[in-house]
Amino acid sequence: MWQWLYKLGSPKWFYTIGNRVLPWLWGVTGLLLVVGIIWGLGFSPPDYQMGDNYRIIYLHVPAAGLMKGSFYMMALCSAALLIWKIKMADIVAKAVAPIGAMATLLMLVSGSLWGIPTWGTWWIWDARLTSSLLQFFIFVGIIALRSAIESRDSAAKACAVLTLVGLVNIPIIEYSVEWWNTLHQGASDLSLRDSSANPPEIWIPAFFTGFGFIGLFFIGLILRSQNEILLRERRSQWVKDLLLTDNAKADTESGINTNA
Amino acid sequence: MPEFQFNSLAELLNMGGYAQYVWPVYVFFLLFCLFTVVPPAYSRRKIVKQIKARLRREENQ
Amino acid sequence: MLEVHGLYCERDERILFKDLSFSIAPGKALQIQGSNGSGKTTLLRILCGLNSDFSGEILWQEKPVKQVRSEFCSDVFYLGHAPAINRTLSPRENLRWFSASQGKTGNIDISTALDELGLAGYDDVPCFMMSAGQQRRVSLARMKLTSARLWVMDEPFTALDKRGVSEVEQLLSDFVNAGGSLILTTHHPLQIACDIDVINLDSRVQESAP
Amino acid sequence: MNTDMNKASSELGLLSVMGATVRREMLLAFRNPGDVINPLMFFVIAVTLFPLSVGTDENFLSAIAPGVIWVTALLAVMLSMDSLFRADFEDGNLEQLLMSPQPLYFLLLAKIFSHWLVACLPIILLAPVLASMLFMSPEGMLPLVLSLLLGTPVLTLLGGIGMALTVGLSRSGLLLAVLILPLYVPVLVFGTGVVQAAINGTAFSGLLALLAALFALAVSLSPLAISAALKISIN
Repeated sequence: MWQWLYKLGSPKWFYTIGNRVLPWLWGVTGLLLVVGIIWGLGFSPPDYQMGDNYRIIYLHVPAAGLMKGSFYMMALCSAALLIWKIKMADIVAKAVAPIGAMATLLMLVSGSLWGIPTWGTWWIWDARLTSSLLQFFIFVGIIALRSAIESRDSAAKACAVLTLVGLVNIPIIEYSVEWWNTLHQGASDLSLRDSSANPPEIWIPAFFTGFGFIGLFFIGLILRSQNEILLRERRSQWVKDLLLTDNAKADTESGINTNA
Repeated sequence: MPEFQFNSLAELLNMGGYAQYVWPVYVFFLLFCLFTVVPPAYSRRKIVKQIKARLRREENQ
Repeated sequence: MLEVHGLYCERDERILFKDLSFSIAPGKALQIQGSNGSGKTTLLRILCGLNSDFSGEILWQEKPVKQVRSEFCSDVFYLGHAPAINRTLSPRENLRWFSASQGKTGNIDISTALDELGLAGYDDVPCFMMSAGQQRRVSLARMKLTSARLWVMDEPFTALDKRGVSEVEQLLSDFVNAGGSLILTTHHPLQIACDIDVINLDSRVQESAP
Repeated sequence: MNTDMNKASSELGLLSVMGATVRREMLLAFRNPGDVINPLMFFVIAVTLFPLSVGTDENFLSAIAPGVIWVTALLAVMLSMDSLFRADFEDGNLEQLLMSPQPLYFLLLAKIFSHWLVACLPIILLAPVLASMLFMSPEGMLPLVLSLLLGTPVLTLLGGIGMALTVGLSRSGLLLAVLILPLYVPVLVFGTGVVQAAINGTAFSGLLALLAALFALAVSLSPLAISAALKISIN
């Protein structure tokens, strides 16, 4: 197994594997998302309390999962870069940051839009929303640091250090926000999770959209990483061969250009 | 297979009175999908063009 | 004392040096020559461990530098481009921290060191009132305070007048002949009385990154 | 030279170098008093802005007093971070610090402790005066000082990480805020919690313990991040 993982460390291999996986990923993700959304919007029974407004959770919960998952993946890549000096880890971390930030934004938007009918205002200082807002600021901080440092290698290592510092601080932030929330407002009874009184099958669409989100995440990750690989390896022979063969045939729809 | 919850398209659009909260979220989700896919595809085309231009310059030097 | 094997360093798509190997023994001097931007300073910083963007092996007393970092640092004296002098402090205050890190806490050493660098009486004058040449002498005064056996110097003669250059050259040759080893870069023609090996970074590598 | 003499001298060496570092920083602070006065003045001016803007109604001001004091103290500490590494980076002393044989971990602790003495201690001493200006009730005074005493070192250590990451950049004042402020949230939450609890008469020792825990975590972990970040910025 290690041999396969080791190979992923080489940009050329990552690029070719990416190209091979992408068509499948497109198909599966599209299918999952379409089924999940249609089922969630049209077919699952309305919530006994909130009526159809609860259909927002089919996007809210996967977005929250993606927010967490993308940060842990960035932390993993940062550790790999600092400890084992894997150049590929920085390429992936750089690709994940914007997607994670946008997922957090989606989580915040869906959370506050869900809140309008239930809480009466579009923003309340609910514990989960507030810690997600802080997580969004941390994402923005990492992206800002990467764009502020010119030299690419020190930017990579600096962002890796900041990500790991963020990783240590996030549980502390969540704990302090949780404690602070109980102090000021008491646990909000209508939190997003306790729709337990509903029949279990309302969770089936969330299953589909959840994996659809993960598929979408990896599509974005592979595309962005491939761009970064092309930029960094533009002088290497395999990129020249790859692009010369492209001249020979019409450039296929971007993103699925068949490899050499 | 669970049956369809809404009897007409208008009812679906109205989303039980919560239309102005549910649909914007799904629109934002569409933006999220476009954001994950479109910018990299666009910059891919720009990068490929750049590299090819440089290759051509080096070839006829 | 210090051995370097297969050193490779690339900066902004340009190879500075490739499989560079050399070693420096006690009583030897090594001058790094090269045009501006040929990576002289980068090479010195790599040797001192300040720069880690390289591949290759650096051994100190036959052991990799990373494992023997504190012995290596206590035996190396690095003088960079910047004089490492705080302008609001006086020479004595500037050198006191450095002499403490070398295990010497006495004040007398600092004043004798300053006298030998021609800064007698300037011990307590704030450095911003001194000329660039005098500030460089304060920085060079650390040569007298350090017990390091390997000196790595980046353009030690900048901003020094003719008399200053000859004084420092004399100090360097005394140090090398007394068994120390010296690595330096300079644009002045070097006249120190000991055998000097030369590495010219320009003649080594021309083509850009693979 | 036998090794145990070497070991003894290296222990002595570490303590003497830490002492020399602290003395040097104190001297530096004495020589350019801006590093002491500016954060303090910012703290005072920022606090006076609040009554001017929200009005001088006594109960309202005393209600928001802990939050106002803590937020302005936090911002003052963050703004004072600039004097930590920047001067040494520019004149080359930072390289000498990294090249010194003593472990960087303790040298950084000495440096940050002296920065805390210079920049944060005056703020802590002045906080009760400003709190009483905001009509904060007297039983909140001691907990305010205690929470600041435990909180500001954590702010300085976290700010040190941000400063080490951005020391190589030319104008990075605002970037430091974007990087570090989210990490300041737990200290702010527990710090104001202590004062609020004291004012409401409930027990606040548990929250002080939490602040102390944050302090212990910061003292032990952040020098590692700072030395890693410095080695990257020096590159």
